[in-house]
Amino acid sequence: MPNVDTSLAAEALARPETQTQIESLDLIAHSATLGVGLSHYLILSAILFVLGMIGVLMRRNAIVMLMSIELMLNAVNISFVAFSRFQNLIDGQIMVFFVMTIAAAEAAVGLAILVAIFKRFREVNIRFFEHLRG
Amino acid sequence: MPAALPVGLPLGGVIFIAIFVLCFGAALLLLASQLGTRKADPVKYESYECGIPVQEKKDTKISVKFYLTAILFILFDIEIIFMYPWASNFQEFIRTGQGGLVFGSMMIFIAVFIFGLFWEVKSKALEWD
Amino acid sequence: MGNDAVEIAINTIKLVVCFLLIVQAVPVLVWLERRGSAFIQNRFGPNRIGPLGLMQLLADAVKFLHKEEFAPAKAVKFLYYAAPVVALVPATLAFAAIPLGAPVHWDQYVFPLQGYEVSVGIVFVLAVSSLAAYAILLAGWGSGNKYALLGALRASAQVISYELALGLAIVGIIMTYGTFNFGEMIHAQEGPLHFSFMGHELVLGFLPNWGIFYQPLGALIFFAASFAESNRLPFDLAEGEAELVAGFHVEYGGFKMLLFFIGEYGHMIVASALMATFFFGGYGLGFMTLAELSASVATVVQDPNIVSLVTSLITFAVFSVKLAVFLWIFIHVRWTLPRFRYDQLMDLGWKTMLPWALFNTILTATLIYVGHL
Amino acid sequence: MSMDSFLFWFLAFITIASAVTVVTITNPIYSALALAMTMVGVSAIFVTLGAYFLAGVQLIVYAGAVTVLFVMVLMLFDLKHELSAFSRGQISGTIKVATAAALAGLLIGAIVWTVSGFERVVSKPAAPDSADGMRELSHALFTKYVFGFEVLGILLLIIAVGVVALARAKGGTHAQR
Repeated sequence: MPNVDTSLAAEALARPETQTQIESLDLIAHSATLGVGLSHYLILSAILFVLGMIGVLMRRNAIVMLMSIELMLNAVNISFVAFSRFQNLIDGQIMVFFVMTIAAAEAAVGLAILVAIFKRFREVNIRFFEHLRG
Repeated sequence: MPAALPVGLPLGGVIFIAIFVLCFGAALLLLASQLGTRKADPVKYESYECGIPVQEKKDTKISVKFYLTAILFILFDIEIIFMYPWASNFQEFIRTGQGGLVFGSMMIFIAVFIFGLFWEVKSKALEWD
Repeated sequence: MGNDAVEIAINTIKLVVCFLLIVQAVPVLVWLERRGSAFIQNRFGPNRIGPLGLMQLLADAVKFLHKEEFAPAKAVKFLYYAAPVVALVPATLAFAAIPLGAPVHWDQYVFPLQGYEVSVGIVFVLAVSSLAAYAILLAGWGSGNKYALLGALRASAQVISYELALGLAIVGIIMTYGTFNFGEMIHAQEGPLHFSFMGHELVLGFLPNWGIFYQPLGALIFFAASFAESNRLPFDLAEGEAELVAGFHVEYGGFKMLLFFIGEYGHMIVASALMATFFFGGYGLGFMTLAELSASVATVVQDPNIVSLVTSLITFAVFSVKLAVFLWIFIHVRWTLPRFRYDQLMDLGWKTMLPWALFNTILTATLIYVGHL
Repeated sequence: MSMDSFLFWFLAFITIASAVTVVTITNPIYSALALAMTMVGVSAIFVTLGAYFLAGVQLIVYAGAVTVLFVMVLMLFDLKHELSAFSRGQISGTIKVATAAALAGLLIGAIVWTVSGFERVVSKPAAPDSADGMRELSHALFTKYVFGFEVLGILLLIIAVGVVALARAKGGTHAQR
């Protein structure tokens, strides 16, 4: 994928069946050398994100919910890196760096709060947190 | 086959050796379990205890320091990782004339780091007694 | 992994050989450790089986294989059995990334004398070794024993604490060489000591151009932290053989225990190899650069393939000697120093080594910055 | 199928399978271990994208630190299998899963519709010579994003202070109520 070899693309174009199917030279270059393009990474990222979302919505253990949030952040990171790679911009990677930092900080604070609650009430099920009003 | 993947990290090799090692270990364990003799004995399957009957309290108290250490590790680890790209390119920065800016920004960062460490020490978060 | 069948095959074999190097080094190290400790403590050590007791290891391995394999009733079976197997992975992956000798040029192929060449080698090794905590935690949890759990928590808290000092001690050396790549780092350490400072070119011909002369403090912190990372005395708080009943692997015996041993000695080997690579020129000969070495080999044999092969074998021998020296230091320290107390251990990691490593970073940065003016 | 696309599919399978495990398994310890596996998979995917340094950071920060913290906390809590791991209510659960599935469908549909056209616009991804990638990353981080970098340093400081304040209370994890 990095050094997109135009000769490969030309080779693919020379074959009659590909000529009709794919019109863009760059697309062929992608599929000829890697077979995996930006959209594959984005779909992977979308699936991971939705899995994380299901985890947050469905699970009742607050720690597992935090883990699911980490999953969602990771999904976003994948798409950042994929865009940074295919757009040839480094900014995406910087953003991933920042997201990782924030995510780690968020996990640290979340777990600190959960440990504090667990020490007091011995419970991490979010149904229970309703009783923590006022 | 064109070498399509960037060659900086041969992922195939890494995955291969990881799986190979896992299989190797598992195979050895399997072999050992086949070769070893077997004798059932109820005492053998008890948990280890220092010569007295096993007691398990439901809630063993574990010092919260362990997890506090882990959290502080995460935070400081990230700060250290921020230094890596800086360190690997510091001489390059100086050569291109941005050395002062980069040096200054990292010194501010390290000052914040030191302040944090100082605060943790002062607040006795790192005391083990 | 390679462009054609030959290359792929050889690279695969290299990977397996890297792993086997670790595995075969363990019995030798165990023998060395037992004989060495006996020597230090004025005892005999294993001396019955084979010459100098060297066959003891084979006998031990056979005995381990014939031990009964069982898990305690309270253990979580899957995690209990997974932990020793997982313990093998980080050390192997890290060791395979460290160059053991100069690359071999054979016809059109280039075979680096390492499992795989990673462009960001240091980050890779750090990343892979940070996974070592999992084997400990799995063992502690999977055993279903409170001592094992406590031991695992102690061990993992210790390992992650010293990872900070370890990671920070490397920053100085990365700054000095401006690279994450082991190959470039070793290349930069060739020849006699020479550097430029504030526009002056300085050459100290009587010293090799090794990292230790640029980063003495970093080397000290790195080496001390790697003792703690590999859970060796004086930092073996995780195990505390006498009073803590072996910590996280209290419930392990037989071959599972041996796998933990391989993992632990693997960490020791990786730490020694890193020490040699960062601070002692890696596979380089010190004063002689690689080009000079292969030139002098070329005066004996003509075939360029053979020249390359002989050169890398020589460099491999040099690296092995350096590795052996550090492994011996590991063993010697174990039988010389008493153990720390847990609070002393944590204090040393957080309040002594971390600030000194920070100081080293600032000092190095300042010197490089001032030196370039 | 070439080696590289095989690697991608293999890694994608590992990542998604372990992510499903995180969400579905009832024992939180296994959940955390599966999360660690997901992190390793994501890091390997970063490698296929040529972001070696980020892959390393992903392993060090996520797999080596954050997930270890999760596992440690779960061990401290000593939570066994949960009786009510999932939220109650057949109808609300169905709605939640259906919403998530609809979102997944929307996202994937949007990606397929827009990116396949977009991909043609992208002329060619640059060869990420790792050293150059590293230099570029470092350059951007310490010039263009230097303010964000400093702010993150201060954020980490604040978090460290806050966490210590939260965990100040004496006693172990099972202190008296």
